[in-house]
Amino acid sequence: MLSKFENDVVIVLAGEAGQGIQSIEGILSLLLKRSGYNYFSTSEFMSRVRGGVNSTEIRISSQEVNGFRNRIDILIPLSDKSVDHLKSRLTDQTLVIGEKDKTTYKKSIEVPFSDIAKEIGNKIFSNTVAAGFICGLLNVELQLCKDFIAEYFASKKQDIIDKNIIAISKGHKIGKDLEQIKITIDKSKKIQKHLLLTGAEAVSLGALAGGCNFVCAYPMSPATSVLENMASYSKDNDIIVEQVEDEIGVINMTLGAWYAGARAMATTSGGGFALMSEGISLCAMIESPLVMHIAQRPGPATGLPTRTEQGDLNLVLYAGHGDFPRIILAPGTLEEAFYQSRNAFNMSAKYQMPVFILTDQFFVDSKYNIENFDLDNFEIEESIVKTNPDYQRFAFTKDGLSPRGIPNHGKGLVCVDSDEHDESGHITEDFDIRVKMVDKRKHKLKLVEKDITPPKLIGKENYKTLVICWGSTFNTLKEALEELENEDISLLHFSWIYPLHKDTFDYLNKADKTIIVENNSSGQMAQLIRSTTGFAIDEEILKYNGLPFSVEELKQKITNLINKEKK
Amino acid sequence: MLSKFENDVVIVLAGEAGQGIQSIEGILSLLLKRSGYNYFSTSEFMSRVRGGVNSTEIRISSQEVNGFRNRIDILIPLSDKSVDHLKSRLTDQTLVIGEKDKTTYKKSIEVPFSDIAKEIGNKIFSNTVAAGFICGLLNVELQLCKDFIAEYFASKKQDIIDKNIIAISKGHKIGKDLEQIKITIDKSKKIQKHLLLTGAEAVSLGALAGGCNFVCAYPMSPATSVLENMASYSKDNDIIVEQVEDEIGVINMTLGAWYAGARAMATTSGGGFALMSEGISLCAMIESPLVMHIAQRPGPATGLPTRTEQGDLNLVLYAGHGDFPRIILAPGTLEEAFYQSRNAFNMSAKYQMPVFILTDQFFVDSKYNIENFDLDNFEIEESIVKTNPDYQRFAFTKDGLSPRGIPNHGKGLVCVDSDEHDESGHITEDFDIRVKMVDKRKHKLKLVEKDITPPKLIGKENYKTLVICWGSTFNTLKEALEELENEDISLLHFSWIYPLHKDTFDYLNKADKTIIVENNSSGQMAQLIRSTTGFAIDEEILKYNGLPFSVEELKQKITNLINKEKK
Amino acid sequence: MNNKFDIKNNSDIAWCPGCGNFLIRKEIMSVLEELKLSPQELVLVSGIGQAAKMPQYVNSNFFNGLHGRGLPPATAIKAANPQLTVLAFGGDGDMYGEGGNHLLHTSRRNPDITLFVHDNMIYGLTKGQASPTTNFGFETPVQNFGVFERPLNPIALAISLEITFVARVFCGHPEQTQEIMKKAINHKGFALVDIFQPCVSFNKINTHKWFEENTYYLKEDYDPTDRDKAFKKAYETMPFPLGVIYKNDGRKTFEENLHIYQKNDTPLVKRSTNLSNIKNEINKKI
Amino acid sequence: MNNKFDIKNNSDIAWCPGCGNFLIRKEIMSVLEELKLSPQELVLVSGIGQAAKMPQYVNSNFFNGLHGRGLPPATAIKAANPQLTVLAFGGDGDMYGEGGNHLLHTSRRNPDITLFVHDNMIYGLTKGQASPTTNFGFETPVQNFGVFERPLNPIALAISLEITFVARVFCGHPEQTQEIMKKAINHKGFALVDIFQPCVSFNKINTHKWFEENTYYLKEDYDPTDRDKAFKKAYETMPFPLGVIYKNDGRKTFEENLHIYQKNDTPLVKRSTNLSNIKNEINKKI
Ligand SMILES: Cc1ncc(C[n+]2csc(CCOP(=O)(O)OP(=O)(O)O)c2C)c(N)n1
Ligand SMILES: Cc1ncc(C[n+]2csc(CCOP(=O)(O)OP(=O)(O)O)c2C)c(N)n1
Ligand code: SF4
Ligand code: SF4
Ligand SMILES: [Mg+2]
Ligand SMILES: [Mg+2]
Repeated sequence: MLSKFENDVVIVLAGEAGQGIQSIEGILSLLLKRSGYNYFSTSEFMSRVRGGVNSTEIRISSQEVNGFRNRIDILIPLSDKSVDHLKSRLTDQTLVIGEKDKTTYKKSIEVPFSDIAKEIGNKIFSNTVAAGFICGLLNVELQLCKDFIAEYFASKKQDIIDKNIIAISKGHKIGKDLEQIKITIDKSKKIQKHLLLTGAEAVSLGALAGGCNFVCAYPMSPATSVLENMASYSKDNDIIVEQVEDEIGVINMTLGAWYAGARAMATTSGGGFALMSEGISLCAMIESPLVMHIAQRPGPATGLPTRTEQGDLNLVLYAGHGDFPRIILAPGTLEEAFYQSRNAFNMSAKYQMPVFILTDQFFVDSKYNIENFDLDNFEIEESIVKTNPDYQRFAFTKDGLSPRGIPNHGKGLVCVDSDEHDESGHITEDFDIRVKMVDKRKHKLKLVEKDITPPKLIGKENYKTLVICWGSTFNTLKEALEELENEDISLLHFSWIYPLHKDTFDYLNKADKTIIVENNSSGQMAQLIRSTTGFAIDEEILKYNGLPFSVEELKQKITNLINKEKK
Repeated sequence: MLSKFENDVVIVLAGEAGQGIQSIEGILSLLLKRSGYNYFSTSEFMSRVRGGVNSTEIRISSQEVNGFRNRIDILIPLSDKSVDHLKSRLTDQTLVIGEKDKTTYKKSIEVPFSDIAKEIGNKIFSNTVAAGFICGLLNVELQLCKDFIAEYFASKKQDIIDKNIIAISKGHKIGKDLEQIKITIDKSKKIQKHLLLTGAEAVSLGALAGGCNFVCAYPMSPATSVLENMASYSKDNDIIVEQVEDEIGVINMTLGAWYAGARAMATTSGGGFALMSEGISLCAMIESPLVMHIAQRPGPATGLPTRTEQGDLNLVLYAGHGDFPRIILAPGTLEEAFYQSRNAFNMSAKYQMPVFILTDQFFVDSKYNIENFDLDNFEIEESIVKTNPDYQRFAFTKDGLSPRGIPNHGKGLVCVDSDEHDESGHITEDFDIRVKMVDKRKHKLKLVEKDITPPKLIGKENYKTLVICWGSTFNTLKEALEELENEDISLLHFSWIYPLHKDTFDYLNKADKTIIVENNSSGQMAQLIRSTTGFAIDEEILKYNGLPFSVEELKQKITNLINKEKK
Repeated sequence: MNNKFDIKNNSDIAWCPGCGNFLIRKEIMSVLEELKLSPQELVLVSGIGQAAKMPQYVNSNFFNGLHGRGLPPATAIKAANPQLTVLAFGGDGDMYGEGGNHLLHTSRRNPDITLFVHDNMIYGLTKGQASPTTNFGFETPVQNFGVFERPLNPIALAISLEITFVARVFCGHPEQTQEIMKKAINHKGFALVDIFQPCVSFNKINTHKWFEENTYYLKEDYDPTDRDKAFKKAYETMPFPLGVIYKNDGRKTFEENLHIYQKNDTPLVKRSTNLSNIKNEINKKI
Repeated sequence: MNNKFDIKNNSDIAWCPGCGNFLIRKEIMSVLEELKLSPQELVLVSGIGQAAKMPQYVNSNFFNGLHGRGLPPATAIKAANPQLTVLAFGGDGDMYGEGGNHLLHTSRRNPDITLFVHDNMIYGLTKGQASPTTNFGFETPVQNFGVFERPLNPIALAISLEITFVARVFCGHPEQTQEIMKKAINHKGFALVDIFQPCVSFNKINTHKWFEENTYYLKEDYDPTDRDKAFKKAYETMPFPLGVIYKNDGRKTFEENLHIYQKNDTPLVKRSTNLSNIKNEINKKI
């Protein structure tokens, strides 16, 4: 029987940690993108280094659709437990392809990856065989594959390179010759020039482009990849990257770096960020800039350390003692991640307040192709002033912002203090100055208002139902709504979370029905909207088992809610 | 000219840190209360050990009025800068009494405390002279004074005791003989049997009565006094009191103590609590009980470390990553502080979630007389079960609570884990168990609902204007409203902050106008009310200069708001 | 293995095949059995990391807390109930990095607990960043120019803090390791055992072979109570000395010092509150 | 005093009359003047406490951060701009208690900064609780049965960490103290000066007189580069040795080790971003 896949195919690789799913995906992603396919991948994995079952979804499609699909078209199981692990996602159409003992599913095709590899000389080539096989299925030019493999393994010995080329070729042939499968997906030359990025890379490159030159962090999944990316950029760029002893050291070092004149960023996850709460409060008091990337994972406590959730919004909104302003961004796309991270530095330097970039495991570990970035019309703003002898770091000014000096740049002195202070930065207990300083800090939030990115409306302006989401759920939800083809439903996505855009209430109030989609258990964004606007969103679609929403699931849940209404 | 004070007199002692204001107040408070006066005192001080200007207000009144008064009737300045420091509180009626060089205010009476002391033998007796003077003014029986001094200085040498007795007697005589002042205030025998407590003592005694037997803390103003009180109780009670290396150690030790079967409490202020955020999240995950006292002071960061504010509600509401339940209490009176702290232990043990007792500097450092506590009808609930061999710490049960065992009490094993876990407490990545565990934790908040103390309504049920407050502002606001004598205004005080009582919306919605009074700059309670009920409170009276509200100021501000409406 | 500390589903252990942690687990289970402890009276406490998963895989009570935060709960548990045997487990990142401050101050308290640090000179669970004990020059995706911070010397540190029992073992030597584990648990006071442990996935330098080749045992006549000599030993590297390097008996433990146990050794958790004492305390305020 | 580091309103200083901190302030100002530093190129960094108020009272740049958290910003400031002279000040609670972990790891980095710990063996600002260095038996309102935790020995700790310059002084001896402060600031690498400082308000045991009577100076011929001897000295008490106890020259500093300063010593904060490098980095993703 022939399995046909048109315009969109979902291939899932599954196997134990350490079996090489990541390397197959690494090869495939570049090969498929470079041959002109729209590529999307996302991974889910267990909190272990070896064993267990992990899986990576790869979507190749004619359109740029970057949502997470529950449906699996082709499953390539590398371990025994793979099929069982994914059974809820297998359909009657699903094809399981792989080694004999792993292909006991009803629709299976045996391809002896390991045996072929062993023939070439070593079992380890089986991953390259598998990659070749998928390339063959998708009709990727063989020469492209071979050239790529030579490049990919360039640092290895010639023998290894040669054998990998054989491996990819053998896999390719099997895939190409396989008659049971026919995949028809458009390619485009345009895509070949695209960037292929993960969420973590988009955040990191954005930071780089924003002038980030000092990175502090303590390793923590899923935020470590941003640390590692920044470290890799430090080879060719002037960046100090320091792994600190703990997260408290991280935040305090980051603030020291900004004080001296660097543009510093920290990256962490919820638990690490919780430890920084006191430091965030210091940031506010000394009116320091600060850019902080927080990749969420399911809590509380250690929770599910390698999985995804949007459960730390409240923490990021309110971390730190006392009242003070902050900015919270939550990109929905790679483009947003890049531009927001880039702009975060200017913005933080200008308003002298923390800017948080809130992502999650699903976002940082997802990868797809996008157009190259526009680097024109952007400048790293020189926000530092040369100081005069009478310089006062916390001067009261007309525009409400105190010009920021740094040590030894001018004739003045730069004094900052965690106690309440006077304009010069020295401790004060003067009640009137206290009030003026609180007001000054608070007022900056007003100044920010004009910079707020409005929420993005997808769909018609005169919607009946408005579905609301924030951060990483955007692509999946957008695709779900597109597939529902219901003209009455529009989507409102917030990539700028706090302070909330002034039009928020109007958007919500216009709808007959509002539904919020959040990857957490309490609807934290809905609470923020309510506490700010008073608007109570009608329905919540919440998910908190550690996995991202899928297109299918959202279609279903939204349909149910719409139908419920009709009854 | 004769100065008359009827039913209420406000005496303020002011001087440098270290000059002995506290010891004068210490003597006076007991003497006045024991002689049957209603006593209230509150202190404001600078963040320094010596020097500066601090002041203590002492109110003696016929009624139990425990609000902070701005007005000063009699000022006793111990240092040169005292009068200037308090000038905004001096009126035409104010009498300044003290040594020559300090009594240059228009209405002044010279009393040479130091000279008298020197005559007795040493300047240090001047504080006792001053105390005696005030007792004389108030007609406290001389013998009572003498006996008390003998008791108070009992641990000193006889010579010192004798000289202090001379000092109090001399001061007493001057006060008694002073013809320019006439104070008429009712005394009552009932008051003699009252307790005289500070807020910190009420919290501490409550904890003791609740069965607290393990206290961890790192010193931090204004929370240290609770630590010191608990340490003092440990002489005669079975309590382990440990000062820990940092606040992170504090929270983790506290959780360890509960795990082993102790009833543990920690005490801190906002900055220290911020450091505990990650630990709070652990508390939630392992479903540990936890009682935490947080005495607020103005932030952000070090802020004004010895002053008062209600600025940490948001932090306490949202500290910790991930979603989980908690209980937040904020006593308005000493009685509430005692009973809430006492009940916190049973409640926390029962629901296995953190209970926060939120006070502030004003509250913990204020002192007044109250009736003795009712210790009947209360039991320390034995919430610990003896375990069976198949015991599971996180068992799913009908009532939603997993019986809590402790190590080596029964045949079972008690396993707790900061990762998501199965019923037995072992790591799991099972998606369904994850969801059930989140739901189980969340559900406990529902169970709590029946225990919530409703907000307290003072005034008529059919109010037009409702003034809302929480925590420490109660007494002052109550007094202000009583003095306004406006039948249309009622007061609603929340001592149970979270979860909010279900009637909250109805209370608010009934009013034509709502006014919230908060000792912070952003109206954090108003935000909580809005995010929970959707109700937007009309007006906010906020104060954030580091000082508590005074009765006069609240009367004024509320009157302004009422009049504004009328226009 | 037929050991009462073994767990039912011991095939489900999340460590990598070949990981040194398996050896440590086997060793500790043998020792526990040998010491005739019961799972009920034993509490294993840990933070987060590969090492810190140990309690999950031993049949006993456990408190598997936060990264770096094993020692404070361990101290409290022992104080609240001194009848329990309390063992803490952690990684080099866990105990010497994130949790460094607790190590300093636990040493001052000297609770009668034993700390086992699985020192694999790497962050295992987070996939191979440098830890405080990672060797100079070691390259990782974060330390991409090689580690240049001086590695922490946990033995010297521990001696300087006068931790009352300081030992180092290599988990590849079960017999000697078990011997020292036993001594450590039997030691009255705070004991630190730094366990050289190969991480086969992320540490390709400090391998089983490397540890084998770069360690030796202290001689029988070595006197661990001599602090000066112990310091000298602490700085010996390549080969590193194994054995009990420092020992300081006779210091009172935290629990012994606590006021509540001065005259009465009933564990705190078995005492009940005395209402009349409470009333007295309240009535002092009249 | 006519010193350019003096502040205008130097009568407003919030320490208690007679506090040792006044001496330290005078001493450090003299040294700064003598070293011909300018206030502009100097950054004083501190945490919170009485000691940590020092920067407020010296005419210079300062970063007066959070309790216990002086060292991380100090390290970052020096790294971002090595042309600055960075001095950190803190109390015994601040640096050895709350901030203990940063001390451990700053020592591993060895930044070219100097840390002055005002060791008054008490929590001054919070009114007299025990600090990590409070003597055994000392009673306070919290330690009401007397301190029973072993006091931290900061000198032994520092040597064990191989902090490259470890000294102890008594602020009551201005001449010697200034001499050592100067050496510490001039030392390339991380330097710790533990300053015995009387707290006249809360420490009635370790008074000026007590320090006077219980200290002595290391002899001229004492060799601070000998670690073994230094350890011995570190454990001497009653009298405590004063002077440079341990010294370890020649180790590279944190800044020197940073990749960005390998070929170019322009401070990071004076460099501008290279757009074409950034583009290259982005285009690697095509
Ligand atoms: C507060 C916090 N920060 C970071 C992490 C992430 N994390 C988990 S384990 C670990 C380090 C593991 O290294 P180690 O302690 O040496 O243990 P190993 O896995 O090597 O046994 C880190 C950084 C965390 N769980 N919590
Ligand atoms: C996170 C935090 N915890 C506690 C405090 C309260 N606090 C301020 S200073 C201090 C200790 C002071 O002792 P030390 O560091 O020895 O300095 P000293 O005042 O003795 O010079 C403490 C505990 C704080 N400011 N921040
Ligand atoms: S990563 Fe290393 S330490 Fe962790 S289980 Fe694998 S081999 Fe062991
Ligand atoms: S409390 Fe002690 S350390 Fe603080 S200023 Fe006073 S004397 Fe100095
Ligand atoms: Mg490790
Ligand atoms: Mg001190």
